[in-house]
Amino acid sequence: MSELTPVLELRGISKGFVGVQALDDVSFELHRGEVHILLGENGAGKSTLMKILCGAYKTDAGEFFYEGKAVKIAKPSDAKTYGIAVIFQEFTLVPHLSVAQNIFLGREAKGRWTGLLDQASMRSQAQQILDELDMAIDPDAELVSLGVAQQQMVEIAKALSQNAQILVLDEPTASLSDKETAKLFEMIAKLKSRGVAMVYISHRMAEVFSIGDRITVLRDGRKVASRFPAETNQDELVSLMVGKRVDLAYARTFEAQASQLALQVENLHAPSGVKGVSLEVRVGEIVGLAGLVGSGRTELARAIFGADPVSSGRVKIFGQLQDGGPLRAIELGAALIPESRKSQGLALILSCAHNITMASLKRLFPSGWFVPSKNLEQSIALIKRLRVATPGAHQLVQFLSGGNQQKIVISKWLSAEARFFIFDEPTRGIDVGAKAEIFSLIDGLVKQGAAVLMISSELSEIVKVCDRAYVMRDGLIAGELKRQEISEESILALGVQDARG
Amino acid sequence: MRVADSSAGFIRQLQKGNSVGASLLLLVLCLLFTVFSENFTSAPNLINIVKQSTILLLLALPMTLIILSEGIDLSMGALLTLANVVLASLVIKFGVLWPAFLLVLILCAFFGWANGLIISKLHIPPFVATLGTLGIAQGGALLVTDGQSVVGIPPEILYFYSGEWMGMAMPFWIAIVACAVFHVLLSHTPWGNHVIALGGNREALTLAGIKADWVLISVYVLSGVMCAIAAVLLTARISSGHPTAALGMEFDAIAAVALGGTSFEKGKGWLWGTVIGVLAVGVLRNGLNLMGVPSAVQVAAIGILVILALMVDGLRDKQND
Amino acid sequence: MTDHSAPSSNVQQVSGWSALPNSVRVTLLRLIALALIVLTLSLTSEAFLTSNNVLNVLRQTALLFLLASGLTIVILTAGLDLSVGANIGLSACLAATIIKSTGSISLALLAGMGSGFLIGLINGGLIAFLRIPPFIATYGMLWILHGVTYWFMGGETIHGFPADFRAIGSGYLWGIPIPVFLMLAFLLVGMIFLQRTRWGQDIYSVGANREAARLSGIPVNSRLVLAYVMSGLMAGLASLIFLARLNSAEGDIGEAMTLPAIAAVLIGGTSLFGGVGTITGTLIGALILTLVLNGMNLLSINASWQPLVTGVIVIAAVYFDNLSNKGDK
Amino acid sequence: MKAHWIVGTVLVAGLGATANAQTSGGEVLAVFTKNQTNPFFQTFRLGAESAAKQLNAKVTHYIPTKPDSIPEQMSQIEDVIVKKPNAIIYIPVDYKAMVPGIQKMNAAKIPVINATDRSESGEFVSFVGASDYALALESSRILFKAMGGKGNVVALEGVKGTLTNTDRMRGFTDAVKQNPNIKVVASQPGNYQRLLALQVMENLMQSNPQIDGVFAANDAMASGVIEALEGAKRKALVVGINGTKEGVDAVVSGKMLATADYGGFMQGCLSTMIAVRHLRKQPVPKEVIFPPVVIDKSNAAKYSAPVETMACPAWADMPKG
Repeated sequence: MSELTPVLELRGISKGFVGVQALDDVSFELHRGEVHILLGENGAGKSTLMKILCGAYKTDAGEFFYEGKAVKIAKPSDAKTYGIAVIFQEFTLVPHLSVAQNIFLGREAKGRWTGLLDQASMRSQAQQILDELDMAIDPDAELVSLGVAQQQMVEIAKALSQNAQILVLDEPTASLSDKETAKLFEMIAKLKSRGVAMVYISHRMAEVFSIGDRITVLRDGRKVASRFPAETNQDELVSLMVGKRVDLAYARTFEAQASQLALQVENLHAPSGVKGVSLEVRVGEIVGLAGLVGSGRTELARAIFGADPVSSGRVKIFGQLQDGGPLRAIELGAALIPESRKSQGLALILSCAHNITMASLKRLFPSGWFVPSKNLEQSIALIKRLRVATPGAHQLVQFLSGGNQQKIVISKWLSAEARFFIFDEPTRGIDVGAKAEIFSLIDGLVKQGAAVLMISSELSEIVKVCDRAYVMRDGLIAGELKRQEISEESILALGVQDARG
Repeated sequence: MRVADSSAGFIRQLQKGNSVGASLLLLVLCLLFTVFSENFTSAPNLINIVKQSTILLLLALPMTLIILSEGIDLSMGALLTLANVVLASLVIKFGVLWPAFLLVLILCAFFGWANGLIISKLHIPPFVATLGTLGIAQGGALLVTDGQSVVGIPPEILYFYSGEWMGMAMPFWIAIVACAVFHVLLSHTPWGNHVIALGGNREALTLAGIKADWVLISVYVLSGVMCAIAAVLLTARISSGHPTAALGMEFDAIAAVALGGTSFEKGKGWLWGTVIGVLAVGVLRNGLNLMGVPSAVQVAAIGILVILALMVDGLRDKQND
Repeated sequence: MTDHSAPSSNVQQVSGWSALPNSVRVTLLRLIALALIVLTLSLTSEAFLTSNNVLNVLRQTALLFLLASGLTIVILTAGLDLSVGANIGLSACLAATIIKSTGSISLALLAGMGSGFLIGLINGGLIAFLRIPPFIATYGMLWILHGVTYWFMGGETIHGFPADFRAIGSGYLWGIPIPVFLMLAFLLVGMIFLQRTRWGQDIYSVGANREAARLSGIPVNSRLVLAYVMSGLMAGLASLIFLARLNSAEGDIGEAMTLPAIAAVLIGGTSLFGGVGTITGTLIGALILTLVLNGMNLLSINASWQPLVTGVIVIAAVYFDNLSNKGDK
Repeated sequence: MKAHWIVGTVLVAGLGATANAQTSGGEVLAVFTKNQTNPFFQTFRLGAESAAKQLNAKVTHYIPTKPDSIPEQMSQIEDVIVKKPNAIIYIPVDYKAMVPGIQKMNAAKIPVINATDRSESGEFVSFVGASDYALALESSRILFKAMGGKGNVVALEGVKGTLTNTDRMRGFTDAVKQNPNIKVVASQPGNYQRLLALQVMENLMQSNPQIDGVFAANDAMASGVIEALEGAKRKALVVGINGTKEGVDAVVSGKMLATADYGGFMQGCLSTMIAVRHLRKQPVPKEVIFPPVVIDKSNAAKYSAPVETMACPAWADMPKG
């Protein structure tokens, strides 16, 4: 790295919200043609720093230097003038506009005097960018018709179309398949050669070391350290992130033997994308469900739980036929901890107590007569058992952290005395510290005679936690891995067979 | 290269079944009435339908944009009534239309601006804000006229409703121009994309460097402006100002927009669907009048039309979601 | 909203206004507003605090509240019911016809409630099973009900009912108008249903997050139908009180009540987005609205001001709610 | 008196048959009334149907789906003109706002009989109605006579700005002038609606402890007032106008002092007869104003027959103004 002046430098950046100091005196340098990895747990201030970079938030203190000159970045248009573009995890795309319209939102090409949209030039420019990134996407297609991965690509094309000099990528590979991730890395390399500076936010160690030129670690809003990849290793980075020496993830003792059959799925077909799946889960087991994005794992989980309609095949829970909707599954002792907590798992504007007993009112109050004090007792007992950090059972769930919200969802199912749990990406959006707690919780469930089917995109989690694992590909089971056969390579091998061919 | 973007758009929207319900019903109604009442398809009657639907159309067009931006405007009917009585009084005082129309235009634009302000800056949900301003406009109309209707409109104002130009009735031309302007605004200007983005993903708009609040306010100002234009037509039609002339018309406009396939969330909608919705209601009322169907049945028929159309769209959504 | 008095475990007490749970704040805010209005009115018009006027205000509030209470439950599910006014029209006319033909009051009460129940059932069916947006479904039903009432009544009015039937509308018990007792009964039923039954809790869950409720095993469709049936039933019951009160039935008897009822619910702090709101709030909302209109009558302010003032109150109520919730963010 | 009517009708039917059979029957008449809910218009429609049956003409009713909706009645006029009925019997929703509609009917050369509300302008074959002024004057006089010419009186007005309300209140105020020590303590609008009149009366009773008499501009408001009085356990003499069944019953039961017969049924009969006679080239009067007839305890029985059973009297017996 030559000692040129950095293309962008932030000095002494601080930003606080009501009672929370999100960023505290953070300085950060970015050089041309460099991929600067930003590592940190959720709540470490990464997303706040990003929002400041793109002008969405104003800073409480600190200065910005663009190529050495002091500048002001207070609103999105400022960021644009300095060629800063941010790609968020929640896409900033409009469902019912076309791809071209999305890419040029706010920068539409207009006829000089008419002020009307120059549809043709917008379409051709969009096509050109898409071709450059060799994405097979029709610029006229309505966004809502594209898959998640394609939408991610449009998001990136949108940033590049602003011939951004500085690109901020927030966990871009979270929902990309390996093929697409490889293509993304190629493009990053191309951009590096063009001198584009990139801030790359991720917590996937493999990525950190494969494309990172420099790594900065944030913890609790403060910059903890800056390293070159060569100088450091995974363990040191994690300890910097978490602050205390902790073994990487929760290591599970596998002594429990499987007994009663909890789930039997026979040749299940569902219009949502399940094409004939058979599997089983026994009490005392944590069975992993691995596979790439779009391989149908969530669809399978929702079909088993009765959330989506089933076209053929059979599902049995604890030996009884699951032929109804979620209510039937719950009666049979099943539980679904959905992928998106906020939109499917919780009622954010209601209290913890209300959420915890939402699925067990019939059991707690068979007569229909609701006793608030009993409801409160049940909630407080579970809040204590799962050590949920909340001022009280009346606190609205929207004010809890990601990890605590997930605990509330789990308490909901414990209150419903479920004995077969389907976890869909249980640790998404949860910081490393809380992840370990979630896993110990899951392990506790299994030890107390429950069965768990766990969907996860983190291969390391599957390896460390599961007794057995199924790998799905295109709506089918590609293969089953026994305990000793499970490894990141074996999962990838089954998951991406045709991709590699 | 595409031949004509809008025609492809038109067909693409139809294929997507955006407002199959309304188009189907419009077709069925036309066939039904052509058979059952001989002078339904006569030229004067068809012109009648267009003339009678124009005022509702002038409200339904901006209402489409408002609903596309995930808002709603309950104050339109009351604002149109206020504009009607103020326009009538001013026209009588000035003796000529234009200065009066200008003042009414400013009044309505200000009213729309106030709606937009209350919603964006005071963070009050559009339903509540416009329910409140509905009362304010309604009260204003009563206060201005003290309950009396305003009479003595100079005859040349009537030209806008009953006059003709190049063989077609004036309202017809006004309707055509309004549809064209709104089509261009919505599908051919950056502003149009911003309105859809406001409903689809407001965060995306702000991050694209556009002031979402201003887009929202501009939509409500446009709604006010259209009320002023509709007021000219209404005043010409009833040759007077009446303190309750158009109360409740906003609900008919919202129904026409929903009939046309514009949904209440996520900025999904189609301008021409609304035009079909307005025509469907106009044809129904006209046809039933021609057949001399008892009024009680007419009243129920409108409700059934709305529910039937939405059922068709509802079931279609169910299939493909 | 569950009760807010119980002890909580590891509590860092955040003192002051924002510590109170939201539902308490909403109610407190309105009680203050209510007190202010009563104070100003009693100072400005000597006729205000007379027992006659107080009873008069209570009776008028009762009529508005009976309609608004059913609506509250519907709005809690993030829905809307525009057909309540027309529901009253049809139910009242049905009941009136039955009283006139059979003379039996119990049958008439049954007919009124029955028709309200049926209308609610149809509304619920359209919204839950046919997935028609509530605004449009109930707007369509509004027209259909009017059509049926006009066809059924043919422009006639039915008037003159037996004294003991009319008592439920204009009679007194221990010096208090009977509709007030019915208002308290509706209040109690509403509170018990929402706070003390699991179906009430489900209503809040469905309103707050419909998909999460479904995935928690709550039969969302049947809860929605239940909400609209209750709204229809309460409108049916209210129509009987209207009938008794007016001693005659005509087509558009309840038509002018729909928007004020929605206003009362909004002023009462129930949010249109569902999941937040209480029946007591709606009662206070109805009281505030009626008091202001009564006050304007007593001060013989031109009647044209009434819609204007109602509009301002609706906006002000929701604005102050936003302010008081700002503390939480 | 009743028997005589029936004989008369038979005579006329016979006469009608032998009249020069230029258009001996089957005329199509369009009857426009204001709304579905006011019983007065229901009696008018029944009168028209009964007369049409006698003269074997055909009657179709056009009633706005939204009560008293000006734009809607305008649309109904435009639609009906397309069908070219032989004659139109027309009660305008608003006597000033509907002038363009009447001009359209005249332009279409369709004979129009104006009934109940005298329209401000437009050519009519004739006008049939009662004098609101005279009716109000008579019923107010009876009220004040019963009050012994002194005491506090309250007036419940109809819909502000309507012709009927202006004339009726003029009649009331003239009657007050003729009784110097009658004191009008309050005059508030009840919009001809029962519920509103009831609530207004309740409020007025608070601020006026002593009310001896109440003048209500129509029977519906009168019954609202009676309910309010009973609710507050107070006594007062009440008079109304229109002579609807409800009003007559109240007079019979003694709750109401008197009402004035607005003659809905008779106006329906006469205007239809005039229309048919005009079409059959028979002489018709230019204007028929029913003499004010007050219904009090003495003659109430005669008027309490249910409307359905009534039949139009013969042309000869009709009051010819």
